[in-house]
Amino acid sequence: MSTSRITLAKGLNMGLRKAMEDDPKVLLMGEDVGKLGGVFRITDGLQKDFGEDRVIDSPLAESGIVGTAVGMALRGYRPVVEIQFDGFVYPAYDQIVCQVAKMSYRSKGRSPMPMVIRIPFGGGIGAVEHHSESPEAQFAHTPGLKVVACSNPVDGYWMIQQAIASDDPVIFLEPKRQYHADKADLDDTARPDPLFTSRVVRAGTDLTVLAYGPTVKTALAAAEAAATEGRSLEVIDLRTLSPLDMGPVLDSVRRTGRAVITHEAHVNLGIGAEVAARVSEQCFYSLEAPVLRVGGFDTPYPASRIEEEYLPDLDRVLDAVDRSFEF
Amino acid sequence: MSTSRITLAKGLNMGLRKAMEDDPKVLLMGEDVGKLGGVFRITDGLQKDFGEDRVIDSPLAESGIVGTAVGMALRGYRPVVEIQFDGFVYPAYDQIVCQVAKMSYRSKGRSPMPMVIRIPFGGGIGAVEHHSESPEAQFAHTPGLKVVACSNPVDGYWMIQQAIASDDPVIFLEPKRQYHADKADLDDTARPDPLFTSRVVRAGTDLTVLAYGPTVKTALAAAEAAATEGRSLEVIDLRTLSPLDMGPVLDSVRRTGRAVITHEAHVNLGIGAEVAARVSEQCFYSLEAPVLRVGGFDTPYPASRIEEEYLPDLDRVLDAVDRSFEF
Amino acid sequence: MSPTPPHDPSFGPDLVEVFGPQQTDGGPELVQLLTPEGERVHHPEFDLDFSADHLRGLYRDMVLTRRIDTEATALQRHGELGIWAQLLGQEAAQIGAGRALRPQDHVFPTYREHGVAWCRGIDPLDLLGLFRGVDHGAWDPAEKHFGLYTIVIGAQALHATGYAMGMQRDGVVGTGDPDRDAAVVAHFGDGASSQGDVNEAFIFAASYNAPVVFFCQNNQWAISEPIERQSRIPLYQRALGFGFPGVRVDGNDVLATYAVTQAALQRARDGQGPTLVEAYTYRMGAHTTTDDPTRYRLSDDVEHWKLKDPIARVEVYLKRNGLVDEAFLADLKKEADELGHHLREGCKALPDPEPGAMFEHVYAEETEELRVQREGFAAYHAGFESEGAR
Amino acid sequence: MSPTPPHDPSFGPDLVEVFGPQQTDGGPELVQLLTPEGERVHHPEFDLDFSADHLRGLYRDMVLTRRIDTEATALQRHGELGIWAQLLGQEAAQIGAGRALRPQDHVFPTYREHGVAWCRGIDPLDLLGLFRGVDHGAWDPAEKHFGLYTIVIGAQALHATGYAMGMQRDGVVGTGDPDRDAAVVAHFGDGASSQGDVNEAFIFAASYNAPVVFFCQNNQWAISEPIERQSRIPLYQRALGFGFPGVRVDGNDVLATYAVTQAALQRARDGQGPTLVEAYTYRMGAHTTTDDPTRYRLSDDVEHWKLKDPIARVEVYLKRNGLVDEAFLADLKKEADELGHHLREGCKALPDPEPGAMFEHVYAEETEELRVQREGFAAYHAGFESEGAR
Ligand SMILES: Cc1ncc(C[n+]2csc(CCOP(=O)(O)OP(=O)(O)O)c2C)c(N)n1
Ligand SMILES: Cc1ncc(C[n+]2csc(CCOP(=O)(O)OP(=O)(O)O)c2C)c(N)n1
Ligand SMILES: [Mg+2]
Ligand SMILES: [Mg+2]
Repeated sequence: MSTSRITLAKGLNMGLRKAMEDDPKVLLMGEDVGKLGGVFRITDGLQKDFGEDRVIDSPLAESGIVGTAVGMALRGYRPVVEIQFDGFVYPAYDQIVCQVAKMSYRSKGRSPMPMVIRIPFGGGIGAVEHHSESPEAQFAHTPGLKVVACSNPVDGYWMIQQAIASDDPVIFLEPKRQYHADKADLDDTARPDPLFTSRVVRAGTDLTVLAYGPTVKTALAAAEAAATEGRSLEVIDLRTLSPLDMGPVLDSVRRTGRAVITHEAHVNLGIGAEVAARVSEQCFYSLEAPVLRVGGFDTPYPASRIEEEYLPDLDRVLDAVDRSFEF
Repeated sequence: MSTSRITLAKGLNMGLRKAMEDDPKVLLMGEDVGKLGGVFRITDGLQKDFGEDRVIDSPLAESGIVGTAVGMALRGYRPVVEIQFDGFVYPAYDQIVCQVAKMSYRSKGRSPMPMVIRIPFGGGIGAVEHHSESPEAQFAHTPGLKVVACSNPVDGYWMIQQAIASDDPVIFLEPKRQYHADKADLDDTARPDPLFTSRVVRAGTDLTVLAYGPTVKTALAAAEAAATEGRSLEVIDLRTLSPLDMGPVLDSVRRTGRAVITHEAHVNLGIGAEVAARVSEQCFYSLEAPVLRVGGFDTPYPASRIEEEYLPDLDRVLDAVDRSFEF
Repeated sequence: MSPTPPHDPSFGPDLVEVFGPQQTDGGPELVQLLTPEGERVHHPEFDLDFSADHLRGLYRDMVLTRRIDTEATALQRHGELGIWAQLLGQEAAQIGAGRALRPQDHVFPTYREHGVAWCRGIDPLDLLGLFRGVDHGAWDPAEKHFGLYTIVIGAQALHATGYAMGMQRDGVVGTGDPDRDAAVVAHFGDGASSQGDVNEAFIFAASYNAPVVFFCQNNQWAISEPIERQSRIPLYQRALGFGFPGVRVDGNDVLATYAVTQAALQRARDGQGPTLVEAYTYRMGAHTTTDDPTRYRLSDDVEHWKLKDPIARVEVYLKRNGLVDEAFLADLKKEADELGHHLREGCKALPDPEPGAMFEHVYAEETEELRVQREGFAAYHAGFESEGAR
Repeated sequence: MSPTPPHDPSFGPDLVEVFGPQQTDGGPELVQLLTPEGERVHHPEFDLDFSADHLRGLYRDMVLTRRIDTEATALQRHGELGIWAQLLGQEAAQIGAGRALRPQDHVFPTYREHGVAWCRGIDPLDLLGLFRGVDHGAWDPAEKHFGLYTIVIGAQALHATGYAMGMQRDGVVGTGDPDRDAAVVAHFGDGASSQGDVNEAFIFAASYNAPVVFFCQNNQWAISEPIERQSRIPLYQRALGFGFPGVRVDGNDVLATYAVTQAALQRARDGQGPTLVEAYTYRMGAHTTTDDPTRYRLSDDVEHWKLKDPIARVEVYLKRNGLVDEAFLADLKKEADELGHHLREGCKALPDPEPGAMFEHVYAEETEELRVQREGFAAYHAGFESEGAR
């Protein structure tokens, strides 16, 4: 086909449509995904075109949604579940952690769980409490789940299709504040990177900045700003959080000797902790400074009028870069 | 009073009894905590002595237990909730993470949550699936919760009382395979260490082993074995997982230059990740080797006949010690 | 081993009678004391004599509540609030429920209970902070006997039940002393009735006979999903399966809602346990100010419900019976205007929190690590300010 | 603003009738076809003609199921199993439910459904692995149309509902073709009825009219907690509040359980939606082999229920009506002994998994990081073995 200029929301919508066209076993399910097209309109128009049997408005119960999706997967379907907001995934946590994650293992592979759980995540949209959470570390700590985060429209289009095609359950994180933000050119004849890979999105030599989801944009902006001060930052979009694709990360840090990782989730036991632990172990002799972490503070998500102070931003990333160079 | 020789189960039982005697607002609640005294008998005899209004057998619903406990705490009570097994805390996860953890914050301190959630955790008892989990990292990642783990009978007695006295919600982890294992002398006139502190349980000079809950015993055994080979390991019982009490840890690692941390939870994003990240940052110039982690593998908990291969043991700890010295 | 049976027994009529079609007008079981046309009707179980003062009071409450709602909606349109959850059309349900409370009763609201908050004496300005993004609720729940708005659907139903269990332990249930006996109201919506937590609350409340009234405003919609997605039978009947009574009341009839809630509360205070009250009403506005209901519902339905306006019927009744005069109405208008002014000016003046406030009250006892983060942030911030922006 | 009402309306009798006392013998609503004394009785809704073959078959199933249970219990006592969940007393409930299935139906069991597993053709030896600790279930759920045992209470009720929704989408519901139309059975206990997941399953099943039979074995106990803690009214009535039928059947009566389940399944296969079947029975043994019921229940109760033994009544009926002879009984005894032998020998021979097996099937597509861990473990293990123990 051809090139189109799309938002992340559009990319996801197109990707879902493509996956549903390609495989009649793909079903969507969630609150308000039907006529409304979801509160973010990611499923816009899909119920109209694929019918109520394939785009299923559910009762208001997240455990029910994921639990019935488990049953549908056992029957041979490939359910794609939408959690309306990050903060509302927790009622489904038991089903995700004890059932979805373990089904392949306990059945010795006889009952795979090809399920995608889409979660709009992160802050920055001025929302009330429970609408700006970053729950990824909790899922990444759970063997049996795979966890990915897209950061841009083109990845949105490809990654959602790849996640649906995967025979493993995938927690699919979508940076909600990017949904309708920037546009990018999609060439839908291109060959996408494999799903579970990280990607260097800006080359650099002095320090490696690691990011995913909403903070990729922040990291790129920081690199841009640092360049004006003569510092060359390499930026890696992790894309996959479990498994981590450490190859590009280790390569980069071995070259730069310094790393900063940034995410919106709380620093304490966030993805940054794991990355820091691994980099520290595997680049022990290359590191000129410890891996520094810039994340949400270890407080509940604050009232939205001060969320910009809470969220990692360009300045806090640059501050960490400075601190790294002070070692 | 006087000295008695007690198991961990007995220490917890005595501690609960003492807390209930001291404060009429303390209530116990959970499945089978009444006549049965809990499946591990930790609440043995308490309903008989304090009545059904204070030791409450609940319907079979963990979200219901924690959710109603929130209401009781708002009414001025100090509920102590028993989760029957680690793997069954997840139905209550939403209430814990979204309600218990955030109540003080969102109410600007007007509605504190003095609640203790007791969780028998960890493996090694030959149980079927969902009975040997180590969910601590997920709670430690949640601001607003405090998370502690006891490792021995005397700590069990004191720590449960301190947790109940705390005005903050405390996830209280009890290493179930130690419940009826070793005995220790309790002097109930002693002055216990504060709750949120780590403790050096064996002094050493060559390498620091960090552990908590069930792995403290493993770490001590490893230190004993290493001593015969002429290696002096310092062992720290972390006791508190959120907050972490880094003081004794950093002191120790700055002296020894090497650290190994061991827990039963999955290595990926386990407590060890956070400790490794912090130690790497704060002891950057003292470390002679990266912090090495010995934990449960990143698989679901396996069938119990091979759980001993899954769990960190003396040999795997010593192997990590060897690897540390190879750096 | 599995022979075909000689005949296929089917389930008798008593097993399927619950499958009645959804009654569009609430059905015969709807408790009503004032018709949409403003006619006072009577009910064999739930009836009350309302004094003129009482009626005027309820009317005033509804008028002012609607004003709060329209002002807040406008404030959102003007960018002063991030979002607003309108209650348009649900005034009677909330005022009826709110005024049936005694001071010692305790309420657990959702994000839409502005009318109940009004009855609890909360300055409506205090409701705006959450929607403006300056706090998560500005009142003291213990002082006002009114919890913070709960956004996670259904969670508060369990809190309410636990709180009611606390009341039982405090000996304030069934003593016969009207100033002592207390009960709890748990508010939630039709959509919330599907959440595990709400159903578990039913179980705990029934099991412990807790003094709690489950007050469900069935406004027919959970965002874009109609009530039929949540239940194929009238919601009030859910309670029967858990072993306690359910009542469907006309939620657009403030008198009936008052009477039914009052009775349910008294039952709870007396130690007779929980009740489910289904206030049958309609969400006249959007789910919130960010919602666009034209995508999923017919304007015809909305028009139909306009005829059942909860305020208009009381007004008709009051006027027809000479219970209000021009002076009363003029005073009320003035009071509403002042309230509007208070909200508009007050909202704009609501201060943003200090950035450092985000570190406060995470714990009753701050941790050392959080202190370090807080101080680090303060230092960073200070340095940043002295340095100027990069 | 809140005047005292002139009279306190109370809730009418129709609102409280559900508060009947728990009927100790299951109450008049109990569907029964064979009394504890072995007398065949009839029921207006649920009745069937059972052929002699069918009756003998059900009897044989129960006898062998009980044998499985006693053998496994003994194996646990001898240290061959870590734990065992006995079904003693629940044979009729399980065989009745299990034999009502057609091959294309699908079952979601708890940890106690050994009798249903038997009906699904699963080698009982395959049930032991979970309890011995060598696996989490050895059969292929898709092949046997029987899920793995679910230990997290209630979780499987949702899986069953979703599976049934899948059947709807596959067009195997309501076609009228008996070999095609299919349904699902979700098993759970009385305690499980309190879990949010089970109640959400009711909601989803009702909302989508899913072909699922919720089969609740009310064995009166959830470990140490009596049924009264979970529900103050008969459990089957729970369904009515969700808008689908509930039936209480004598769970110690294999004929009645068969008939009721069969009817409920047919209803589901026909596209008429879910049913809750409450099989009223009793847990004659301990919760599991690690439980000590003397701490919390009276032996009198157990004695009382012994008189209702599910196997004895069929035996009496068969003998009284000359439907079994000595040869049949001797054959059955031999068959049971062989089964016992098979279990004892088989269990001891069950191999422990290879340690490395713990890394298998975590994912359909193994991750690079897990491969590294697996290989690291293998190398460590190999090195360790060549080195000898420290
Ligand atoms: C657990 C959870 N899931 C999803 C949401 C998102 N959400 C907010 S309001 C709402 C609909 C609520 O409907 P209802 O209970 O009928 O109350 P109403 O808004 O009509 O007053 C949804 C799905 C939420 N707040 N919490
Ligand atoms: C979510 C969860 N909570 C607690 C447990 C522990 N547990 C195992 S069986 C059981 C009682 C179950 O009672 P019931 O549902 O009546 O089934 P029964 O054992 O009587 O067959 C409990 C509490 C569990 N397995 N899962
Ligand atoms: Mg609604
Ligand atoms: Mg039971």
